[in-house]
Amino acid sequence: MAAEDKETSKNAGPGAASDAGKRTATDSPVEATADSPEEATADSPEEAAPQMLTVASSPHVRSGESTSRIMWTVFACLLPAAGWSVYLFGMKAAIVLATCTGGAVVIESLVQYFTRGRTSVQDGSAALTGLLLALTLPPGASVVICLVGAFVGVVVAKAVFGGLGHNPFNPALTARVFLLIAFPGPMTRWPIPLQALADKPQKLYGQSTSWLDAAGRSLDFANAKTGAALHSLAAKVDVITAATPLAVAKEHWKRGTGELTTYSDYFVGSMPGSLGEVSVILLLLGAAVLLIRGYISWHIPVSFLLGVIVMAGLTHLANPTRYMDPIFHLLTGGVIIGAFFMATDYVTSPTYPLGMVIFGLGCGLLTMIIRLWGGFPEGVSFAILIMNACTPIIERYTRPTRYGLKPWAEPEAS
Amino acid sequence: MSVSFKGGIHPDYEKELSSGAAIEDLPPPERAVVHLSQHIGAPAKAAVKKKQQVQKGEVLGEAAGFVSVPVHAPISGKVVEIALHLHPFGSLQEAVVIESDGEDQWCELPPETRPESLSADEIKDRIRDAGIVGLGGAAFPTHVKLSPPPDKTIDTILLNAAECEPYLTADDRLMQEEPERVLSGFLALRKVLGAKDAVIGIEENKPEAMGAMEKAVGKVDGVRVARLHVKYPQGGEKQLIDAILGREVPTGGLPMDCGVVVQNVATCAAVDDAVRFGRPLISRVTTVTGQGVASPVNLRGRVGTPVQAFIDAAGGFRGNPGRVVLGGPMMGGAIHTTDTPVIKSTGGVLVLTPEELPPAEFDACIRCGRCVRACPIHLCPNEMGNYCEVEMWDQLEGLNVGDCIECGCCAFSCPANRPLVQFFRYAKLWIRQQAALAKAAQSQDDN
Amino acid sequence: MELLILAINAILVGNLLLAKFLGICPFLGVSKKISTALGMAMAVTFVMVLASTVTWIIQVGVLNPLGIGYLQTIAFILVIASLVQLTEMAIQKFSPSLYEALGIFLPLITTNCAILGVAVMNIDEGRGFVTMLVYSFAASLGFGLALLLFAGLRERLETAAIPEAFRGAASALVVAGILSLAFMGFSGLV
Amino acid sequence: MSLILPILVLSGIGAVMGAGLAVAAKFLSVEEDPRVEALMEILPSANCGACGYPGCSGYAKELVAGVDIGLCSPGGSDTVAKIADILGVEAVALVPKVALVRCAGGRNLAPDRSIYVGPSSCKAAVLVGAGPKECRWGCVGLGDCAEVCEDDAVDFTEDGLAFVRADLCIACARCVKACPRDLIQMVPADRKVHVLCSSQDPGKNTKAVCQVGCIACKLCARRDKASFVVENNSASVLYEEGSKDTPVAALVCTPGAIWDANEDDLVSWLTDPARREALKERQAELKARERAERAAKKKAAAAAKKAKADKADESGPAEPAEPGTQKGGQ
Repeated sequence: MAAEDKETSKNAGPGAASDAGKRTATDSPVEATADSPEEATADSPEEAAPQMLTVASSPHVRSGESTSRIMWTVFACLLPAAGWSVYLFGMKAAIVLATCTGGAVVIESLVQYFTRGRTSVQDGSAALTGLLLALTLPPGASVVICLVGAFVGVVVAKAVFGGLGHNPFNPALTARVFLLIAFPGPMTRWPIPLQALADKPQKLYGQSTSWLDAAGRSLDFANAKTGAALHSLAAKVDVITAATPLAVAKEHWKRGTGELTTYSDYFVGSMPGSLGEVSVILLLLGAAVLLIRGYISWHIPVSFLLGVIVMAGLTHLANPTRYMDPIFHLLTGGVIIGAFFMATDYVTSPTYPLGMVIFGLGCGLLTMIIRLWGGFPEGVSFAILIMNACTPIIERYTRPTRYGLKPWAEPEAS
Repeated sequence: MSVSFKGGIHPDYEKELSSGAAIEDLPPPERAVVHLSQHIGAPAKAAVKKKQQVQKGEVLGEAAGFVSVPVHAPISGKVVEIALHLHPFGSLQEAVVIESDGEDQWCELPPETRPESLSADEIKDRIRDAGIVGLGGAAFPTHVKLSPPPDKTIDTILLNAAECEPYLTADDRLMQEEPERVLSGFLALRKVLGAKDAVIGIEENKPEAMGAMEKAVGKVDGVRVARLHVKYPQGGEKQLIDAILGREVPTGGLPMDCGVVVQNVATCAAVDDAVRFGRPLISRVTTVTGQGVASPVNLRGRVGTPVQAFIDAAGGFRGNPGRVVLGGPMMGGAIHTTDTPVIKSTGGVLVLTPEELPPAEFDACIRCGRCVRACPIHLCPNEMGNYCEVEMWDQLEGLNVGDCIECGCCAFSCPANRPLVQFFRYAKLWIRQQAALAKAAQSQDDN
Repeated sequence: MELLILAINAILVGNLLLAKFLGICPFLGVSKKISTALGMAMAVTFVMVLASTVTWIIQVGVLNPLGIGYLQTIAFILVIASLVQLTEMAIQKFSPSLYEALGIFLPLITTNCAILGVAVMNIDEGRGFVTMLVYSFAASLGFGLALLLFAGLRERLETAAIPEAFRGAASALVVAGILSLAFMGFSGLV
Repeated sequence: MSLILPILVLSGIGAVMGAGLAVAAKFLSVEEDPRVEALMEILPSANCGACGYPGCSGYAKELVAGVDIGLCSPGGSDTVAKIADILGVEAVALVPKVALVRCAGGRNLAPDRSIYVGPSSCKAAVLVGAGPKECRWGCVGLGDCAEVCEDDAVDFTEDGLAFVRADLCIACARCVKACPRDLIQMVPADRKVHVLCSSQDPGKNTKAVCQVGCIACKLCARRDKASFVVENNSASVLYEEGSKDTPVAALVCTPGAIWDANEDDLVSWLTDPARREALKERQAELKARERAERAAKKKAAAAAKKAKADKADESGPAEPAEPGTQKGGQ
């Protein structure tokens, strides 16, 4: 019976709400009908003594929204982009996605098992963390790296603080930054998308193709500049990597060489990069769903992008030869996935509109500062993490103005 | 074009369950348990003795102070007991128990008059003597609301006809069926206050009621009907004032601090009875509804009738009742047993099935901010809830928990199902206790 | 411009706490509340700037001319200890509540390696007087920034259901670690 | 020279700094009672607040100002003696106390009237329709007291009733403040007889909701006026001086709301129905014994009267020498 379910699922006090106690209470004289309880039960089963009513604080209805629904919706919104990355990078991407997501879920279950905590795997936050992490990794990342990342994300960045809702930093980004610093080599080896390999062998992302020639020569390919040759080359070597457009851009102004792919490539993702940064269109599609359904508000993404545009725009205007234009910066790297999926993480971003705007702007500006002048080509993860750290302080000073402070003058006085 | 306020939520209104059911009279109970504490303020003092014979409408309890009103006999019969009885709020309170003699005979009432012939003070006296309180749920004595301090001018009186609580349709039916009565009471109240403007705020989802009221208002000077956006808690006093007049009630203040008095539909109808016929408040319209009752109805029932009688009149339970709520689902209180008698402020009996009930467990706050967007007072329920949960009271300072109106929007919208309203109630209690302690310490220091 | 770069470097890139890991003791000790952290940050700023100035003068004006630079450490400690004593007295006088809140960590500024570290770094890097001033001030600002961010995070963690094993310093150190990771993003800047 | 110079320089720096500090000390000196420090050393540092001051340091400061030195119950008499020593005042004897939950109505004896859904906290539960328990005075059993107890002294019976294990209780009184129904009282640890009910409802109402509630029949107070008092429909033990344990008063309590530690330990008293049966037997025994005593007395009185009457046969109708209602002594 449903009431029976309620009874067992009730919040149990410390040894207090023992079921035995509850059941004895059910046939208390107060709750029985006018007839004695025995008589009532002697009647047909439908006429049995009524179950005790439940009491709870108002409100007695809920919106039906739940944490797990939110998490799984975000998860679903990321799937198109994940799928596209599998299409682009093949099995490598699939393995990364599966290892990270699966690893995170398994590790979360273990944590839950050992701590008997109330964080539950079913709420989807672990899976989401894993998926987000996977989308920030290079397609060729090894299984070990993925698992280490999943562990850092789920355990170090979340379980240590008491699970979902208490983590001060975005778990996926913490894991990514950890991996980036712990495994700088593998984390910056960006395979070339298979499609790009086939279609445009000549335009290998601003890289002079001479290194490919060299590689080809060493493998007995005299001239590796044709698609067919490259394909067979690809079969010989494990992976062909190239720098991401951002890294190229950084080198570009240092050495004054290199040439960049066109914007349309960024949009559809035919560029080297992490799983999730390659397809802007599909990410935007997922983000649009979230925005329309009200799962995220516009404040953080818009101000994030605004921060990037302003900073990139100003520097580009000041020195177009050294600094790339804003569109380039928007479309490359993790700005889109960062602005719509990472920075908007409820737990680690401010809750109040003004705070969200400050947070977003901060993310945008820091991203550009690190990109333009820092040692790393990509700054989104660091920027968001740093702003995560600022969140409590931002939140403290951006609380909404409560009702009742608007002055009102009596008509006579005014 | 409709007006509204910032914040709020859109729950499932479920009004169609009972909105089509015309008001029916619930037969007077055999035994009425009339609580002496039916309103905010000092409970009434018992004015009858055991075994005394009383007529319908006779005073059972005298007002004990200014913020208090008398309580009247809802049926004629014999007083069998004056003792502690279960109050709808869950505790035991002193109540007068009357056993019916079946006559249902009115006691001697003041002569019938026309409201126009009475002075403002006379109307106010009649309202107080009739034991009229705010029937919207708060049960604040109406005559107190009608007695602003001399330095405050009331320029507007609002009729709160929003009935924003889901499920409830009592006010809606009352306006459809007896618009003149409501309007007449409303105008009497306006006369007492001397307010220039009178606005009737009705949510858009009650077109028939709006039509009826518009028709009744006709060309009465200075009275208009305002269309309100359908949103909860549109019928909250502060939200109504904000929506219709764009004014904000100052923090810690009353509506009269911004020149407004708000009255409820059922209150106005009761006022009309009191002013015109001198009849005390002994019955009211109550919606009996929810998936848990067989056929939802709107009933005019006597004060002191057990809840079970209302449910029986609605065809009894359908299946197992999960929870019985007096009032609406957002702000109403769950009762422990249906033997509980109703009081003046019981505007609804809502029976929820076990399947409908929100889950029992709640999770950690994920800081999604839905509660912040929903809060009509623009507080920070997320932070407040987190601090309340771990009882970090010092951190609650500056978060203005005391301003919370307990409308339930935050808890409604919370995906983690956090019992935020309950947290805040406890925090408020704690703050009150601290204030009392501080006051005690202060007076000790002074001595 | 150079001074600005130096300042940015001291605040973000070479943050005393998050990049050089100096002064961890007060970082963990007095970062439970934002207000206390703010007080600590100001006390450290005061002592750091003053101590750097005095030690610079002693080093450049007394020790170096006399050829007894090897006395650096002991002389500096002497100066810092006296200044901390002074600060302690001042705080106790003017803000007893802050004095209470800081507790043992106030006299412990003496052994706060960040202060001595900055003083010694100033000498080792051969900074001039103005550069020294700017660096000390910026470094203490960076210290304060990290302390403040950390205090905000810890205040939030107060409401968290942290597992028994990680309560207190353990979770705080994890936060500090992640914060440090995040600040590594600034490396290579300027 | 190479040795003297560093010494000179260091002394010089030291002197300058020292002088500066000396000057500063003059302007910035803050008076502080050294006794506060000493008191802080000996106070238990539990910061429990049993003394009513914010933490041990708060109490130390107030002690110097001259408040009651016998407030630190966790510290016990030793601490009081040390405090007295430091302050140079007479030591007072500190009666060791323990916390006692004044309710014996678990769910088996005082049932719930509905199923509470919400945060697992008594404070929160009593806010929902005055609590799920039928008795509005009784233990809700969701463990607010256990939560604040740092010594794990609060335990629960199977029927969700809190009780304090006296051997673990350090008398910090945290639980007293935590209980929203004010059920917990600090009682002298050496007392054996306690009323385990706090209901202030009329006996009729109490009886309806709890099998072991005090029905305010005043039998106990009639036995021993100095030790029991019945106020607001609620019996309680007067723990002040002059009162004493009165086992027979515990015995006469009709619903068994009084617990006698001489007979039963707390856990078995609260959980074992046989103990209540035993009480009933003892009550019957007592009744029988007293009846016999009364009868014997009456007999003796009658005999005496008869003898008296025999002696002075013309003395008219004599008053009854023994009021029949008089109960036996203790």
